[in-house]
Amino acid sequence: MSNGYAHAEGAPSMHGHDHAHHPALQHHFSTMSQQREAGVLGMWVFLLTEVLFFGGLFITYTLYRMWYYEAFALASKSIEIVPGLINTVVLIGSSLTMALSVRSAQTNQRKATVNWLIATIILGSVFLGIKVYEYALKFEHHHVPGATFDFFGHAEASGEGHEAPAEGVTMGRDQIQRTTQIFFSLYFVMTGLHALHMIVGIVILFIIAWMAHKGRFDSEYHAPVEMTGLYWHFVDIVWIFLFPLLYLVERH
Amino acid sequence: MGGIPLFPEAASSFASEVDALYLFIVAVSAFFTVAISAAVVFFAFRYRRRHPEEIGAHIEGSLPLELLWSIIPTIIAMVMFAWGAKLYYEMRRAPAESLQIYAVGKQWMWKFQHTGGQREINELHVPVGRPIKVLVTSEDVLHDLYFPSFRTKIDAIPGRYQPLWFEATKPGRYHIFCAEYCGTKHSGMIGTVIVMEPQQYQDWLAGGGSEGTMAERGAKLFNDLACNTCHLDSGQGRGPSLKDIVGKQVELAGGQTAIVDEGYLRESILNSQAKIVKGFTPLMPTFQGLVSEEGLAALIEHIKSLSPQAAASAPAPVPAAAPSTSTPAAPAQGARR
Amino acid sequence: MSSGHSGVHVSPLSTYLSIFAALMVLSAITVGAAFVNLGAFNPIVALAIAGVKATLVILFFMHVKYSSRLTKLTVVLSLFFVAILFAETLMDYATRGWLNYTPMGQ
Amino acid sequence: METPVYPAHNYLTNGHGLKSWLLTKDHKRIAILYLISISAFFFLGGLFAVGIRLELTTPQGDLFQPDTYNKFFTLHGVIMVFFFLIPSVPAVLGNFLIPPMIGAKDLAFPRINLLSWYIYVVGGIFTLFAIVAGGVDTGWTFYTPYSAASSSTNVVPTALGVFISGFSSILTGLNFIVTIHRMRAPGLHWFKLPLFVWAHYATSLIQVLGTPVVAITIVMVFAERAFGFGIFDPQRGGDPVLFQHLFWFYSHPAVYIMILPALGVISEIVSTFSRKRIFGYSFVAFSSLAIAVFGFIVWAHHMFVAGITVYAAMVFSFLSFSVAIPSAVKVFNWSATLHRGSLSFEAPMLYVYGFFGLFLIGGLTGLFLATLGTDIHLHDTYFVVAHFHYIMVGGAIMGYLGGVHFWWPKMIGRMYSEFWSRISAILVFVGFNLTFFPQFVLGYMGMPRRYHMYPDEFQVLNVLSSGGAAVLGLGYLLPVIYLLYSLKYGEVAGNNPWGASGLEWRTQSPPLTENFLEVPTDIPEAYEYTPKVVREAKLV
Repeated sequence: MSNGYAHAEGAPSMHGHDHAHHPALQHHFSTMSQQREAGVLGMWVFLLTEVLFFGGLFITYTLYRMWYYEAFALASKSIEIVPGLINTVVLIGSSLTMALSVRSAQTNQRKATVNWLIATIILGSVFLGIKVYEYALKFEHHHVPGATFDFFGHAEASGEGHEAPAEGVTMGRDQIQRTTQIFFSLYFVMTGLHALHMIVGIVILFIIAWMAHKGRFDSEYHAPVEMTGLYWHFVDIVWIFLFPLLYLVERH
Repeated sequence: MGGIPLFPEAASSFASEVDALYLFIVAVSAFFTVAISAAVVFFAFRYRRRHPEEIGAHIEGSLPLELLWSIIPTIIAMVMFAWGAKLYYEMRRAPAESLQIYAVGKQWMWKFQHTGGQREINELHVPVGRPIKVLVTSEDVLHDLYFPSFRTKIDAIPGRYQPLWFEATKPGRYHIFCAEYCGTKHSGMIGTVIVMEPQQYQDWLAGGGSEGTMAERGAKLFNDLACNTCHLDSGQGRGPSLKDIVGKQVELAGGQTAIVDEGYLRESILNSQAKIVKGFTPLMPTFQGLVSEEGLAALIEHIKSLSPQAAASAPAPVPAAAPSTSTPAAPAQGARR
Repeated sequence: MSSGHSGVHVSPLSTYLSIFAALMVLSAITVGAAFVNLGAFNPIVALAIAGVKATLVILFFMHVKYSSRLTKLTVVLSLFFVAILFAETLMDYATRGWLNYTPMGQ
Repeated sequence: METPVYPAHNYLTNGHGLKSWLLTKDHKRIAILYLISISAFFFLGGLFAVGIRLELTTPQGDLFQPDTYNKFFTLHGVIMVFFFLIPSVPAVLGNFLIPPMIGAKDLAFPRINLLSWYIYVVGGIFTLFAIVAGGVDTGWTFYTPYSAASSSTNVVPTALGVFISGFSSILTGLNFIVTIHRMRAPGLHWFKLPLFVWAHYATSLIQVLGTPVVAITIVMVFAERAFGFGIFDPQRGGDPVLFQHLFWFYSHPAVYIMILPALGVISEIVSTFSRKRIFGYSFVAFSSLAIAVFGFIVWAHHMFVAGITVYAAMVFSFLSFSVAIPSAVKVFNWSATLHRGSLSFEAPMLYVYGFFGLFLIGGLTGLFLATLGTDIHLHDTYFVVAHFHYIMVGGAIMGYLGGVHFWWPKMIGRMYSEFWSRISAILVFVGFNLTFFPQFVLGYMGMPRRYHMYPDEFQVLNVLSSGGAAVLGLGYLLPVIYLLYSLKYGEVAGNNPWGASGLEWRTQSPPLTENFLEVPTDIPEAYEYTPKVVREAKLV
């Protein structure tokens, strides 16, 4: 959707309007500020939708975490913390570069805008790369829900035996087998949808960077950069919650 | 019965109460429908346009009127709520002396088991004038056990027991429906509940149950599945003694407590490690998939028979709508008790 | 929000950098706290920190601090409806088992 | 009375050929695209209803196979809910009328508006594919575990279709919210807005807040069915009741997506045909918002027998009554508006009168279902079927048809046959009551819904219902004929054939692409009827 919007905003006005108007002003708006405020509000309403979208996942997570706390703790422990932590740093870093890109656009620094956008794209790609690595590990360990799921498969093969129930764990093997699968189902749905949002975001960033490079934006008209920023920050916020919920259920 | 019947047979202790509440709401609805329709039709005649240039009176509104027609409906609604909630509470709390029956929904039939050992499919025999509690579950998808003449129903959810109770007041044959869509032959998943005079019911009971009571069958299963090798009455076995536990509160390994009822027993058999009694190691295998719903009910009846005084005097066991098959005690629950 | 030539608030560079630093520190604290046994407080601490981080991002990176009342309202509205979803769903699950056996002794 | 002239330049003549329609950004043309596509889905959904009613004339279930019947009611529900009712009033009438009503040239995001139509079409194609591939039999509610594990039909394409069309609904809502906030003509403040706009604002809120939750729920069912994830599967420790919570968090408010815009239409028509300001304007306006917000806190009244706790049931029952009050307030205010009005009874007003009767019965029968004691008996019986048809067909479609008749002259610039339109309004009203009133009785008698066969004693009422459905079908087909006929042969309507006071009537019919030559600046209070307004409408 942002994509469509970005196009709409970037298209030069097709109607012969007064020359006093900014070239990016669309015919059905009367001023640039009306156009900008409409765009920003639209983006916020879209984010409102996104919050509820992830809200449905978070309530599901909350319920099953209450029910199957031990399984969640065990499964969470099986996830490597380091890639998750690196990704947290990378993503927050990309939020910073995104914010700086918006700032550059506001202050009419074309070159800096483009550079910060490219930095954001790179950091976003690094995040996805690490995510791919993590997913690959999950496949290797048979931690992907479905027919091949086996929570203990990897540990036993490699003799690590991290499945040996720690003290206080009262669940047996079958029970763990069944309920960790719920954790991993949620893990994949949550991180998968988050990654999907990242991919969409990166595509939009490419388009925006291209437009910035072409000099479409100035201090008066940079709403597309601003709105992409809002979207990107939102994706960052989702990760800020996902990280402790998925990686840090019980580490002590 | 001439003409079109408007009510199903009222054959349970709360059928007439539900009908009374229904008629009350019908009366309220009819009053408002008639009053508003009459007003609207009257205005249509009284204020019809008489010449093309005529316009309506300029009226902004009236705060007193707005308050009036907000507050009065609110009061009426609260009466409905309170009446309905009270009735619902009664419908969801089975009396202690209820006769227990197990019902299993399955695509596409209802299977009933009496504690005396009688098993029926799509037919249910019950005595008149005695509260009957039905523990309902499902083997596959959602179903819903519905007795229109008793004005009650409940969803059958795989993996847990849902309670339903009624007291039939009139001998006769009444419909059993499945009221939750369950696939191809949903509309064929119907049956008959046969309400009998107590004497007839005794005769019927005497005729069936050749395999012994549920508790007896459960006892046999208890041996067949080798439950008895660990669950010794002495308490010296590898598993806790099951004597006199029903209705008791047990302390769990995690520090929480649980009340032993049908829901707990069901969970402990199917997912033995969900709630381990304190002091025992989780050695018991899970019986998920190894024991049928009927067998499970028989086992539970057997275990209940080991707690004779609980069966006699326990308050109404309206079982938990416990979270499904394998729920460790949710912190909130443990903390509250 | 004023209109006309770039009526938007431009935050100084230092704001962004200090917010970034704060986010990094908070991330470190989250991980650190996870390895300390705080009992029931572990998830509370983790979520509280995540909440603070999210708030920082919303207020400064997303400029909500300098935005119109309508934008602020939108943010609050989204949280309000998520709260409804959580509160009412959990109300059902939290009351499960309330009608169990009364323990024999009581 | 001078004869109006059909304007040579208007949005219909601005560009010819298929491409000018498929690539249009004009909200009015997009509204027409929606009108055509939702009408197609309406009659497709209606076809399935015909199958259902035919089957139910006999108790034995001897016309179709049970599986066929199950697919019929599922597809009837899926198509009518997601592809007709949810887009109906907003996407057609709202799309067409909100910009002129607020003095704007277009919606805030014209391209997104077009995009949302394409998304709708893609969602529709997935669903049509599911039909062609053999149908789907889960019921429109997609309850797990049946949908996730048991059904062997095309659940995935149908669910995807619903998921995709959800985004169309979200984008329409988003567009309306921004438009109403940011595109109003100078001087047009909130309390001068037509109640139609208020109703759409409330509807849009539900669309953007509720739809994403059902979207994520569908994603989880999809993951369960397609990849073997087990989130709602009781065999793997999941909870099917959680699915119902999430599903109804959207699908209960969705009922208000369907009815609220129709309530907005009613306000416009009542005011116009009584030439009078709506009684208690601000109460009617705020009641729309109240319905939208309260709609979100009552969802589990669909689940009173589904395994929620006694306590949760009581809270949800209590809250459910809160929706009844603003609905009642609206009905009382409309009735009061008629008092001392100058009433006339052209077709749109006849639809409104029909609406009054049906919406009253529909709303009041909701009380039986909010009340715990009676809902246990009535849940999932034909009583529920009758109740929501009274609201969603009686209320929403009467409002929709009333609105189409009311604004048809504005949209097309021509009048339809007054005689036939009145006949159709009466047929729909009579047919509707014949079809669905018997179902209340059937429901209390205990006939469960989604039954292919039924015990003999229910036959008389079912035959009555099927007979009524025939009349109702005729009532729905008739407008197609005379409205299509009017496209070419109808009398030229003129700017304001009803003498209405809204801004949209100040421009020509059909309007220019940009709606107004000059954006109006002298905006009066809403529903200001003076002799001058009527005279300027050139009705005299």
